Amino acid sequence: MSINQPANPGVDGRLGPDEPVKYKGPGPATGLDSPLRKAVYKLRRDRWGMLGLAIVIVYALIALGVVLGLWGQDWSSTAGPRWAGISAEHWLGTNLIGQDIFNRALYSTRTAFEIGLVVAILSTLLGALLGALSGFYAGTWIDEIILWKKGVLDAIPFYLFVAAVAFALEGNAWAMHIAMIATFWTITARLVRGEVIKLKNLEFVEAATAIGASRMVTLFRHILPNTLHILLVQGTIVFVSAIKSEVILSFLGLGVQEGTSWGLMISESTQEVLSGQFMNFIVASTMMFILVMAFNLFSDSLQDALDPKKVH
Amino acid sequence: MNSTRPHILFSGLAVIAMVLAGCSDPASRGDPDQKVYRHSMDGSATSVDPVQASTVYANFMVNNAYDTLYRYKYLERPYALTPNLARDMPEISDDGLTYTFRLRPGVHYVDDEAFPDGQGREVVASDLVFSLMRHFDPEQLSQGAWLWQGRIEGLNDWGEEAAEARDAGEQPDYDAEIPGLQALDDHTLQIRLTRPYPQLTYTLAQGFSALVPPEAVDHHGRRGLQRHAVGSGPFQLVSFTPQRAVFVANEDFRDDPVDLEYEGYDEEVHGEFGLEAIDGRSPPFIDRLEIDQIEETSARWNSFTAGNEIQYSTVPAEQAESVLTSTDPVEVDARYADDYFWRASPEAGFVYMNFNLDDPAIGYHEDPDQDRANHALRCAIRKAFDWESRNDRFYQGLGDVYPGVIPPMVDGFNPDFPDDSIRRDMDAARALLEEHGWTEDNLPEIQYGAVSSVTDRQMFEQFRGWLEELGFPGDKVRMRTFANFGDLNRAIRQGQIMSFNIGWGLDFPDAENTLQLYYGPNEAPGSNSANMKNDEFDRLYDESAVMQPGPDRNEIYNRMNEIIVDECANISALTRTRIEMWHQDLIMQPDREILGGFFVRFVDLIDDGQGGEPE
Amino acid sequence: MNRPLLEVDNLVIEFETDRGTIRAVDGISFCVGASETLGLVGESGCGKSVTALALLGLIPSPPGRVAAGSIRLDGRELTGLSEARMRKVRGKDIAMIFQEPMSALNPVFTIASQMTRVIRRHQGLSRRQARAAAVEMLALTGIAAPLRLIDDYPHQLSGGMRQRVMIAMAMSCEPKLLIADEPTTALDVTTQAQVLEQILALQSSFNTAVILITHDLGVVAETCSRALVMYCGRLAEEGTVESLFAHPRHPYTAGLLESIPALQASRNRHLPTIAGAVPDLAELPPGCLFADRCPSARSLCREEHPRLITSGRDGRVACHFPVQSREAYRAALVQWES
Amino acid sequence: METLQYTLRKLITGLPLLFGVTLISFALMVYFGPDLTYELVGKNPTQEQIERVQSELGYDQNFLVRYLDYVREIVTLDFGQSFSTGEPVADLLARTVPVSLALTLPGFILGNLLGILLAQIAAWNRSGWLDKLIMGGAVVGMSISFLVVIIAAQVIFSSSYGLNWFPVRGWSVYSLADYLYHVAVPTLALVFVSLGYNTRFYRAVFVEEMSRDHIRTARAYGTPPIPLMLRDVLKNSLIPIITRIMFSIPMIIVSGSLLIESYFGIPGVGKATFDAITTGDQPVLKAVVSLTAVLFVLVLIINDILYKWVDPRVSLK
Repeated sequence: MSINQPANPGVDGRLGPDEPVKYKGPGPATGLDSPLRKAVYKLRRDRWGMLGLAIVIVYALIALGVVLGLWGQDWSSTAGPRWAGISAEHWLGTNLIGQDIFNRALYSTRTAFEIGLVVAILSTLLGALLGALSGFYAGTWIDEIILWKKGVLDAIPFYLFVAAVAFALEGNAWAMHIAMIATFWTITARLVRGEVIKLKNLEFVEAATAIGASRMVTLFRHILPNTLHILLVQGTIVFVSAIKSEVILSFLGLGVQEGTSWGLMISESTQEVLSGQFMNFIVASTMMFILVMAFNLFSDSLQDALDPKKVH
Repeated sequence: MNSTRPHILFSGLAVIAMVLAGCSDPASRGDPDQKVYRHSMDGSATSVDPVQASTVYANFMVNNAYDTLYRYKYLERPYALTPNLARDMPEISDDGLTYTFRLRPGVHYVDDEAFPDGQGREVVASDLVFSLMRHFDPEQLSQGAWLWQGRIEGLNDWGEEAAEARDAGEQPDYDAEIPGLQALDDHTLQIRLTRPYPQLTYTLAQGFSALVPPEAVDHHGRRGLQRHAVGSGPFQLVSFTPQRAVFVANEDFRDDPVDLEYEGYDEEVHGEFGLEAIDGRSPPFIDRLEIDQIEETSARWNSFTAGNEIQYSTVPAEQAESVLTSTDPVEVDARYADDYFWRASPEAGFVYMNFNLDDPAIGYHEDPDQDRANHALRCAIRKAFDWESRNDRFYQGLGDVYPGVIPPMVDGFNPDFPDDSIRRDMDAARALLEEHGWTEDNLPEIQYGAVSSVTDRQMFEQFRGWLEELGFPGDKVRMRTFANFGDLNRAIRQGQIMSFNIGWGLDFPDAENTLQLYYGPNEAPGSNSANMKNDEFDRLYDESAVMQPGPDRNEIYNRMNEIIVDECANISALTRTRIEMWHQDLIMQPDREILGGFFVRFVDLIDDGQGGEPE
Repeated sequence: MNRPLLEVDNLVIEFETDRGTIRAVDGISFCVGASETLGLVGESGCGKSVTALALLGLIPSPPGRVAAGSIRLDGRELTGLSEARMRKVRGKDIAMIFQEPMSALNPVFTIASQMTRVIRRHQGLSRRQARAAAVEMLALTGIAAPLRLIDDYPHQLSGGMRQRVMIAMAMSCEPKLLIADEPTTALDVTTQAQVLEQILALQSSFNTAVILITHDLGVVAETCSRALVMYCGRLAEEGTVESLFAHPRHPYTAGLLESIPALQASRNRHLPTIAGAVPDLAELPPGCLFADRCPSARSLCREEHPRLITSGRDGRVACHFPVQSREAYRAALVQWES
Repeated sequence: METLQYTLRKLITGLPLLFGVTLISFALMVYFGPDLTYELVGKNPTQEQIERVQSELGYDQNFLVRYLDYVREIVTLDFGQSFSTGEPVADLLARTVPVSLALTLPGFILGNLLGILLAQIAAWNRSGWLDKLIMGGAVVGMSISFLVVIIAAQVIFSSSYGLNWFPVRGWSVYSLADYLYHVAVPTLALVFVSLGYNTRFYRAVFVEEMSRDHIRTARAYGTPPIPLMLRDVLKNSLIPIITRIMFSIPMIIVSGSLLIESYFGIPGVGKATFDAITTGDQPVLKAVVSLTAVLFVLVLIINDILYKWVDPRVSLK
């Protein structure tokens, strides 16, 4: 046994057993030939998953609207009174310094998507790249180094690592993103590595090698695309993890540095709830809960649809 | 599979053992017959060594474990000095350069293994010589050397020799004779200054100047003294962690009966606290002093209101809403006023915002026109600053806002100082910008440095809101966040931050201590973090620095204050007010300020044998 | 003939899948007499293992369920039985041996632990007695030194040994019916024969009825008196082993027989397999399910589902146009292929 | 003997991990970490004083020298005293680690036990309404931020706006009653937040295990549900369970629950470490980092030994 154990239950705890087995129903499947079409078909039949997707799309539209300047622009104005209640002017009241909570919640949607997308895309790409290299060169020094890096990162407590990165970067606005990307890739890499090791012994890969495709072409043209289902699912999981981590990091003062976010709103609320001011807390945590929940539902059904071995 | 049982049993025991180990030490609860005062502080002292007594918290520890030549009177406000270890106030030569101090004879250090026979020896004048020299020994990492830097004849030279010795790996020569710092005999000390320094006596009331016996430094080392004290103060330190300090009364503390009237007792102000009980008796009155250092406001408040834990606390900001019924004047809700004594006490210091005048975008500029425009810009920003709102949102409306940097609690405060620098006037601000050709397009980006915490961020966003009203585009007001105060402090001290909020705690009740914040030679990395360099100001500072207190000096102070305001070097100032509360079985008037830390020796408890609440 | 030990009547087993409900077993009826050995033959996926699990009430539910039919053991209805009562049947009245001796035993418990648990549960013996019974049973299955291996873990034994342990465990409560699901498939040839012999020997000494599930007609020929042939969850043909081998009536049976190498007269002839694939259970065609692979299928076969008809003395077959003889089938096959 | 040899071998192979963890942490936390200088120099320092402090703090040395110093400290297990408080690092750890353990263990144990229990119920009722209910609850639990759980728990249980049963914050524990009083709300929050993840994870493990042939065998021989789930399924699932639990242990010991400790103002090791990072208290950081690395290697070893203990097929090669 090596240090390459499923070692990081921290990020989302979804490390399943290595080889989940589904019930093998009688009769081989025919009819739907393309796995992708089949996945889309399955996905569309999953009501909860579709509900999740619909909610995610609504949020994405909200975020897009903020980017386009349609709404949520007045998030920083301090013109309102302190801790105003719900009114026509301030739909969800104001915070300590008179900022409109509704506008801040909308603007935070954009922040959440920015963090989620940046971290999900980059960490998944990094995980795919390193996982693929590690799997393709399994047993060589390349693999060893990548495994070592993974082991080391898994061994450092997550929040301490992020804090250290944030301080090392002296409050840089991207410190949080960088720290998350630097830790979240390990799970993706582990999954991709396993898949690549399996795939590289399959016929079509051997065939590709036989017709003289270079190793890199084989890896990136023939093997990596076949790990797409892992990458998609991991992407959604990382997205959720990133949004959730942001809240905690913002509370610790390591999170969002420009603009505002649900995490910052919830952090503000930590100083308010004991004085009986709950608006910031309720609005931000509800907005976030719905998005995370929707993403979780979507992620689950995506996993069901894409991964034939998924345990139901 | 039988073997699993012992395993489970074992792990169960292990868990219980760990849980119990996680419990704090209950032994400190003490004997019920003792008078115990359980104080709380809102921050942690990081050291009890006088050379590092730079914070309120550390000073509090040092004041109680060690002796200083002078202290502040218990009740008199504004703060007034009185002899402590010294027999009387110093004799000062006519040129103001030579100070002669006479120490009380017969004062002893507490017993400690540092002394040859374990018995505390007498405190002598050469101990103060040694204690001040320590500040100039680089190995000791003094945080207080700046108080005497270049002031005492020969002390700086000795410091350089000490540094050379340390670099060579040798001990510096603490027996060397320093012309300006001499023990004439065991009880007489003479200090000769390089130039007059009227604040010298004040510095000898600071924890930095507490008397440490050389034996203690030899025996415990600098590191040892961070957590262990060998002093002659009213209390003896028993144990110290960053969470809790425990003292017991110093049995041999000198006989020094309290003259309540001399200490500044005023029936009207102090009448309800029962202080007459200590008149004529000799401190300390309590047997044991426990100080819980609890940064968590709610934990402190809970512990205080629980009744049997800490007996003193300040009211946390988030509780102010429910504790206070009015902020002007301060009124406490009967639920609390019935159970506790309380006092609204202004801090000995203030918060303010500085502009970095070395930054050409907002500060001094070679081009006179640009220089004037920058000046106008600073003044406009100051006019846009809404002190009322700042006070209301962040200080529960309890703060005291005044122009300039001379706070009300020091001599030299001018109540008639024009207050237009703290009055918000958006029209005038906009007009000023327009007059100097500032437009949305050519306004510079305002960078604001702060620690990444919720409150700092909200303060910034409030500030940005005001600037937006003034006409700044929102993206031209940016916060540069720092992960911790240390990094922010470094950036400020290196002149990298354009504007920032900061606070100042008085080291002594003299406006010199705050005016030096704008004295040119104190520029970065010194405490002149605005990097103001004004020739007239510097000249006046030099002039006033050698003057004894009095109306003449106050006039100069007033002029200097005007210069700061005219330069628009800062936006100032607000002195915060804290509500202090204590249990009614205590006989005391507490004071959490660095100047007031001497009060604990005067604390007594109503002795009803039960330790319960009084009538 | 006495009342049969096991009567299965019109058993229907359905599974819910992503693509709708499928019938894994569709209306099967059969009997097993006391101490009889019945072969259950078919390709993998034809429903034979599902049938066996149904006898034990172990259809994974959901997604599966016994939709209709009855299973009676000694005249006692098992289908409606509560889970708790059914557990008393499992291992005691009906025991089962599985295909994979590698995985069918729990890897983290010793042989002794696994066997004594079964024995104690059904016979109420003490730990010590149960252990003695287990040792005795292992000896009966031809394990030379049972005391040596009883405290071993399954992975320490060879495949043949493990299957013997499995048999010992099955027989330890002297069940009335033993279901052996492909008991020899995973073993090498020499071991196969030994294991089969062991089952038969124990069967006769304990008077147990056996259902032998296999895809290997050779095994059936050697061990069984009667056999059922299943195809796509339905009964294709039933009969005594002699008549099935001599006169297969269903083209599927005939096809299976043709594909047994050992029974081929001439070894250099090419070995016929049954062409085509099993139909998708979710989208079953009307008519005979074997029609697409059948050399003698006619239009009727694609329209109407054939019903079971009696054939011979006590055989049954579900075919519109039963095979007349093996030669006739071969001829039809040659013609169909070309 | 086999175990001992294995342990020694494994310790040696753990060296690269030790090296990596200490190097990365050292670089991030210590070398590029916060600068304590200006905390220590006083109000109007001279340039020499600043340099003196920097040299005292070791900032003037190059990376390699400082790292090697660090390695020497690890080998001699002498990390000296905290820069900020002068407290010996060993004392600091001895004071804070037990608090963290006492704080997080009940929640950790309960969270895992309840997770296993719920997962067993869900797995046994797979696809039934109970399963759907439990798994639906798990998704909801997973979707709520830890911080939100903590705030909500505090408002509900510890504030005058809720039940006001427990202390808002703090940790003044002198007796078992005090302990239960202070640990209740943190435990509740910890259990709530971990339960969703745990249940999902364990259910997946159990469901997979239940599809194994030997479980079918056990059922075919009449094993009742409770022994089946608690003995056959659980024991065979122990490897992923042990892995998950074991690898959480270094995190618990070293970082406790940073969030709980920060929010409830509890002087545990997580808070102490975090404070050390924010203030640049190098001796504390160095000790904690090496403790983490060593614990991690130990966990790897113990983990493998436990594998062997629960699964006779595993050999320590």
